[in-house]
Amino acid sequence: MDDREAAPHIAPTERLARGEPPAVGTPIAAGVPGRGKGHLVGQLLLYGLLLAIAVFYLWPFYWTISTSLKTLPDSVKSLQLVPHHLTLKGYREAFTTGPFGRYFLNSAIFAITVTISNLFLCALGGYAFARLRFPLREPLFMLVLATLMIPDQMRLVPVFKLLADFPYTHWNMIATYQGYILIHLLYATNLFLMRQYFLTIPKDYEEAAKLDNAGFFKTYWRVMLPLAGPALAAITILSFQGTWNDFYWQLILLQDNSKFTLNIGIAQFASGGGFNTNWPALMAATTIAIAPVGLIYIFFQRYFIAGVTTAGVKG
Amino acid sequence: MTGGAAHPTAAKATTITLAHWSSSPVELKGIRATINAFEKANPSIKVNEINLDPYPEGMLARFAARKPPDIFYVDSNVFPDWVSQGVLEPLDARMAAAHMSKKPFYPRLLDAFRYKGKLYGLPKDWSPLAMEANTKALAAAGVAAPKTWAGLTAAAKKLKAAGQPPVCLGVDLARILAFMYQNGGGFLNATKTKAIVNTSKNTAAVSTYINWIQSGLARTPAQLGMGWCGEALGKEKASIIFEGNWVTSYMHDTFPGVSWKTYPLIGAKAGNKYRGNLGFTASYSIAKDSKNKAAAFKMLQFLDGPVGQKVWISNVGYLPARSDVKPPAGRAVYLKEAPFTHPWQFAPGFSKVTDTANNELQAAFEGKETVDVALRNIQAAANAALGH
Amino acid sequence: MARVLFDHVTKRFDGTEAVKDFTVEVEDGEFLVLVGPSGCGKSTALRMLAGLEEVTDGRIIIGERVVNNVPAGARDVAMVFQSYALYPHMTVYDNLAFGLRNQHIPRKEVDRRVREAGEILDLAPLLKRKPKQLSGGQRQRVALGRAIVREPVAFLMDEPLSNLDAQLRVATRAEILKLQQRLDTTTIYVTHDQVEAMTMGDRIVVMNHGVLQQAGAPEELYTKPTNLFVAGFIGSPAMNLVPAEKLNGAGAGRIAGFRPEHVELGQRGGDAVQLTGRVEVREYLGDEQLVHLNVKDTPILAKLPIEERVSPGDEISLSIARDKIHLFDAETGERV
Amino acid sequence: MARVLFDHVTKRFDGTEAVKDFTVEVEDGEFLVLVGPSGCGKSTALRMLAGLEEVTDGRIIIGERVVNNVPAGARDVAMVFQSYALYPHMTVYDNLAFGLRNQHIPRKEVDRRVREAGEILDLAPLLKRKPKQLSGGQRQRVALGRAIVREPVAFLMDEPLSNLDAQLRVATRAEILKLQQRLDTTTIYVTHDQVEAMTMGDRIVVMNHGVLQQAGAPEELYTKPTNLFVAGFIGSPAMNLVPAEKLNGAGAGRIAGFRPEHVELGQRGGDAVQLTGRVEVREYLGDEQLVHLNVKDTPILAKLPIEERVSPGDEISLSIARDKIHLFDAETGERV
Amino acid sequence: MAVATGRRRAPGRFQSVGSAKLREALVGYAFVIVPLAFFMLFFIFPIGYAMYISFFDWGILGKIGYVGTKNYRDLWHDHLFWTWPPRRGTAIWNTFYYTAIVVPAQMALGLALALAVNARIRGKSFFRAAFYFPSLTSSAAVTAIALFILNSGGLLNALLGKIEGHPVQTPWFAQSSTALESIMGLNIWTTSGTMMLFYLATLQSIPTDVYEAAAIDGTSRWRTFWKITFPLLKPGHFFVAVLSFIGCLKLFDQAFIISGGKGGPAYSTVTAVLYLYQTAIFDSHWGYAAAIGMVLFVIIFFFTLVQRLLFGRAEIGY
Ligand SMILES: Nc1ncnc2c1ncn2[C@@H]1O[C@H](COP(=O)(O)OP(=O)(O)OP(=O)(O)O)[C@@H](O)[C@H]1O
Ligand SMILES: Nc1ncnc2c1ncn2[C@@H]1O[C@H](COP(=O)(O)OP(=O)(O)OP(=O)(O)O)[C@@H](O)[C@H]1O
Ligand SMILES: [Mg+2]
Ligand SMILES: [Mg+2]
Repeated sequence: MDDREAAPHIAPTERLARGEPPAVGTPIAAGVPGRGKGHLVGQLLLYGLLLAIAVFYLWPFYWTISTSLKTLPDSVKSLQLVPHHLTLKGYREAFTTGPFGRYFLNSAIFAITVTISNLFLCALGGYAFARLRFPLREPLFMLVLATLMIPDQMRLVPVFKLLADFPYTHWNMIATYQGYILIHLLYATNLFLMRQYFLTIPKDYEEAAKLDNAGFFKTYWRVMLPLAGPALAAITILSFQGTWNDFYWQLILLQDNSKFTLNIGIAQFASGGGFNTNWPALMAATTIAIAPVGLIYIFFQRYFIAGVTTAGVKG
Repeated sequence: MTGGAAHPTAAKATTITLAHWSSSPVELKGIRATINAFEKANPSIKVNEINLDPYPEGMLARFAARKPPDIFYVDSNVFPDWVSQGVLEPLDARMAAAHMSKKPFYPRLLDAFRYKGKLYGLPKDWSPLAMEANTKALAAAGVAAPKTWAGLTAAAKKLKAAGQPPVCLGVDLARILAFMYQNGGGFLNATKTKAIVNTSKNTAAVSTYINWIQSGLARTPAQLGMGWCGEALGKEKASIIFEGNWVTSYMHDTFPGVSWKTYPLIGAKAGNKYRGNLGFTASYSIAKDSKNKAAAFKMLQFLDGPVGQKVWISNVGYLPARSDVKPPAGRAVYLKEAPFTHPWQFAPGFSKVTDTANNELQAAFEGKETVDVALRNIQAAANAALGH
Repeated sequence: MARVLFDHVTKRFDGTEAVKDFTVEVEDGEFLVLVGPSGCGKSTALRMLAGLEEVTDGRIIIGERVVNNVPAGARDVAMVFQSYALYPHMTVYDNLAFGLRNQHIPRKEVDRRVREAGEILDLAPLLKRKPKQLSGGQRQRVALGRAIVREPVAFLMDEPLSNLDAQLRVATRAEILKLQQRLDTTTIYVTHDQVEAMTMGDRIVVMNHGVLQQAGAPEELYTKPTNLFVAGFIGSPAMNLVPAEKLNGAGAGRIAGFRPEHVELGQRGGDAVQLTGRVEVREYLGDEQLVHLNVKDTPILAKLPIEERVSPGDEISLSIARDKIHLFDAETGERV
Repeated sequence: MARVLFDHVTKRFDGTEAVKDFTVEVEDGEFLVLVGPSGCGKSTALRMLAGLEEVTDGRIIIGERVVNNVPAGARDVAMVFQSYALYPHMTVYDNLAFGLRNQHIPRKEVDRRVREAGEILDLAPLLKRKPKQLSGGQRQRVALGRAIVREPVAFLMDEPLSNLDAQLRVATRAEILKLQQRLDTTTIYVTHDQVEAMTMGDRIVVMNHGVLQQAGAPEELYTKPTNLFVAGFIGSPAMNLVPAEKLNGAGAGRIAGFRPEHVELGQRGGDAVQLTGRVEVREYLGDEQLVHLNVKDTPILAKLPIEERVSPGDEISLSIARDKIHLFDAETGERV
Repeated sequence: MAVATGRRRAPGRFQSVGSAKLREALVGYAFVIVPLAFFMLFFIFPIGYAMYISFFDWGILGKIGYVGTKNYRDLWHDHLFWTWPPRRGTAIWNTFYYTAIVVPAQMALGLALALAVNARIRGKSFFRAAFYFPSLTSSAAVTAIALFILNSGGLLNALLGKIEGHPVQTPWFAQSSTALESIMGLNIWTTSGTMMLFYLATLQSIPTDVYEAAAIDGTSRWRTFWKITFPLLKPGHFFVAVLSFIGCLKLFDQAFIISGGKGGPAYSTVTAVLYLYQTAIFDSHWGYAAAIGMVLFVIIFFFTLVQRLLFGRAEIGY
């Protein structure tokens, strides 16, 4: 993807991230003369439809939580909406039979480390690519952008081999924390996002800092980084969510139970690895897997949507 | 980790790594107890135990990194792949040097770990299939445990008539192949150079098997909403299943309230000629890239010696690989299957062939193609993997 | 405080020459306005002086020092940006103090200077606020404050009023003038608005396409534009520029210029050019009116006293005093 | 072509009353300008007329029809938006034709009308282009074209010139006036720029905070503002408004207003008020000068002929003809 | 006036502009060196490395032998990978079948949701949040939920049973006629929220006054949608199509989880990527897997380009 293509999506991000109301662009429907009659009926119909869809979208999650609090026999009585015998047994079992406590910890370790490294490296790199002048800056940045065109699927074999048994390095990093973290030190989309954001910050600030006798580091640290707050928030969320929800690389690289994450644990459990269809326990594990990102979403929706929209490339 | 007794002589101790899987907490306890016993007997060797899951993938990564564990489990099914890639150490010379006899081992189990005339692993335990049935359900339907295919059909009909749970059958080569053997069929020829899947005997076996499900006399675990047939037996959703010895401890631990019993696996017809079974086994093997082969072999010797086997078996209740070690009580039915048992094993590069086979069998079961076509496709895939 | 000299300064960006051979001397304490249409190189000239752009050719001197190679922070000039460029995450106080702290000025001295600037600009009650809690005019004052606390040798201002609404702009204009009179610091002020330039500058430098067109006091530019460009650019509404022969039938190759306010209705004594034209549109300005005329198919604008009653369609006669008519060479555009 | 009537129209948005009890009649063929500061409700009034907002209270009549409940498309009015609101994905031709096609007008007739409008507005060579291939001025003409092809009973224009640069704005102003004179269609024109209002309108309606302040011809507003708001809003530079007692020592509770252009230097015969003040800042305007004075600590602005030489610091005496002084009640703001 | 020397000078941070420039360049390189090394090592280099591996028979312990283009030739004849004429059950055609259904469905649903949520109604931010919620959950988690709801004794069958009046026990994920289709449903449900967001972003970039102009031009709602909204959404269409398309071609997680990595039942969920995974991780046929990876790379690249051409330049200036 080149600059031009992703550019239109930067605007909403900024708007949203800065807490301004989104641009209008709403086809006029209500409050307009001549649309009065039948307009109430239409409105009600629309509401009904939207509510039905919302139920359809949210019901499975309610069902998950509700099942996680049921007893095993109740869980297979399909139409029991509210748990008749409220129990935390599902959670207990998730933490004992499947070591989901360990998995949770691993998920958190990966997500947090990757987030921190992304914040650090993408902010630095994004700033340099946006603002510092050095020879070959543009070609080097195009190179970074070009990596977005390289599908992870193609990289499976070479990256696995690189981490496992490349001739000179002998990293032996399959099934280690380092291996997974190493290949997620940065997401190109985050770097791109940071650069775009720094580009939108008027040059005036830096120039004012320059006239105020501030050096590069001071300008970066005291002036530019604070200005990039919304973008930092967006990549925090994106990196955390991306890593927390990753399945593909976790499956490939974490070939060891002690490094499993929630996702791999759930997949194993779900596809019969648990040798048992213990639904309450599985739904408990699932609830645990959804909860952190769900909570972040509920509390930081603005940044969340802004980040996702901007970095859409990652999908 | 589980070093157990700490010896003051640890200073000159060699540390070796043992990799294993454990499909249940019981198994994990068993392997740790066995390791403890070994360390007590050999104070100069310390064992670092790693529990790998997923097992084959985890091992492959370690082989690839050239830092494999010194000693580890090898499933009979992946053995051909591994040995053909040269990651396993041959054992014959060391066994000869240590005067370790192969005699006590069941020959069919040993064969499973031989490649080009050399032995690359010693079996640690094994299990054939058997028939497990809910005794109450049988009694309620007034049937005795069936011994033949026809018997099964009749029993299933009576179960159905009596409103009892059905038979549970998985559409899985690891079950159906046993029925193919019962009918005189098979998968590969004796030298493992050619596929013999596409035969009328196999067609008949598969058709019968699938027909049990299609006619509604049997159900698949998926249809029952179960993870596997053992679960169906435990939750009393199935009256008859065909599983291995692992059911015993599972039922004992998870569903102690269910009354059930193990019976010999049925045959195509009456008579030993019509019996056939699949044996699931795994070996202890040593890595070609191991730096501590001597110590690792010492451990292997212990694990597959009478003492090690006894500790292991007494802990997990599996069938010993040595005929000179007494199996746990109540496992006689399984032991008696030994003469009819073929190892669950093919040739190098066959993991995709087993996937193919399962997919083809499923297609035949769903009626998307005939059994003939399915078997022909499996035959082709197998021959392709064999390099034809 | 110091004099500033642009000595044959040229700035080339990749393809374009933004500033060409630009020479201007700014006296110590002078208020100089740089004016010209958008893209003419005003900002570039100012930014070279600030040290934000490199000089391609020529020298820039501040005081006695050639500053071509002196980094921005060490030139001891302060700049007020069009966008103000206040640090949005810092309080007003910190905005003012940031530059001083970077120079490792003692804390007490910083505090004194910030409070003093706050006093001068009426910012005292706002010191704890963040920029987004301020109105446009207040932000503008903070930007000025950030410049004055530095006690620089020169103020550089790049269209500092263009983000204010019309009313506030007029008020702030006067305030900046008063401030500069009080501090007596050399000031270079960039604008593209000729009215602003005319009302503010001690001296005005008109630029076009990177080239200095004319430098002088406002009156000089108004009464004696040296070329067509300055003639058309200075004054509002703009000077009428017509081929000279339309006026007196002679003077081919000349352009005659006269300001709308110098067109009079009716015949006139003295040395004057007489014209007749048809009224096309009349715009009412309160005390005056702007009349769009068609004279021999040439549009001419006249600013007439409100008392003269004219309406669209009227044929009227006009006169222009000859000494109010400027003549320019049609080719070179130079005054003749 | 039709007359338009706002009959006690009120518009409430959630909390605010954007337009309050607004009554205005627009004659058939009249060019009415709605003017007022930002946020005063001009656009809202216009949009109610267009059918883009519902009327909260009162009636709007176009021709003989109460249109409160008539949808926008059926009111037969055309609107020119500030942003032009051209359909970006359609060619100029399709932009013009779109509204006609919606009315199922025969293809030939559509073509004829589009070409005619293209002719009038000089758009003929641009018909195949898309909006983004046009300059600002051309887009503006397309927006006008889209209005005139519809042959509506009224044109509604909401700050149609504010996206053009200063020069183009003046030119287009005249063009719109000519077009309206030619088509003679009732036009309601919204602007916040009082100069634009004064120069264009047959009649001007001044609004503030949603309330009509004064409606009348430009001269009327200039010479007889009915209240303080209109007095301060109309005219540039704005009228001096000072407590009356500062002028003659009497008249408490009154505000006196006089325009800068009516302040004269020196003593003056006739009925006049005499003042003295100190010159603070002098702004040069070419043919005139704006002098900021301090009279008894009250800032006063005077527009003086350029010939009078004054400089900051001078104490000068001034006079204002009494008949140029407007008096307003300090409480109500009404003219007295 | 000897100002320059007379005044106290704050020590200049740099001696001259020249050294400041050099310093800026050095700082710049310092800031980007780690990211660049990272991208070189884990993105650019792997292309060449994968290509190299694909020309070898490559096993657990590394190179076994150079085989030239054999891996590619084998792939051409691999009936599990693809067949001609197209047949369900092969990795490629499963993937394309999935794509052909899911892309249009996601686009249509995403657009419909965006339009609904963009209407002037109260509580639209709640609806937006609700519709997006499934998109932010991990694929493993939603697949687990789907396995639960769609298992033969699950909620869906129970509801269907209520409707049809007799017990329904369809094993949705365990029969080849519905397994992939169930994944389609699952993913249309999960990702439509994302598509909605992108459509919404584009919708909101259409200025309101264009709609107002259309209203004054007397345009019906239907015509407004087809003549104004739909064409003006072009950048959104393009973006969503590419996103959805590439996402579909990469289908893996759900197929892996419901089939335990086997691609069953009856090949119905063998996707291109799953096949690649099996070949590499299960079979240790790294050379062959690398060849599959290269082919996928080319396919994904090719379709991205085609789409770019098909949709033309996706810009609309306002
Ligand atoms: N960084 C740059 N790279 C290339 N060209 C530039 C750069 N900065 C300015 N220019 C060009 O130099 C010329 C002068 O620009 P400058 O910003 O000085 O104009 P200006 O007079 O300040 O105009 P305005 O009134 O619009 O601010 C313009 O043609 C501009 O395009
Ligand atoms: N849709 C709306 N919802 C709520 N308040 C509104 C809405 N539209 C306008 N207003 C309010 O109504 C008042 C009048 O707005 P309007 O747009 O008519 O002002 P205006 O005179 O056109 O100003 P401007 O010159 O800035 O365009 C303002 O206070 C504005 O905030
Ligand atoms: Mg500029
Ligand atoms: Mg408005």
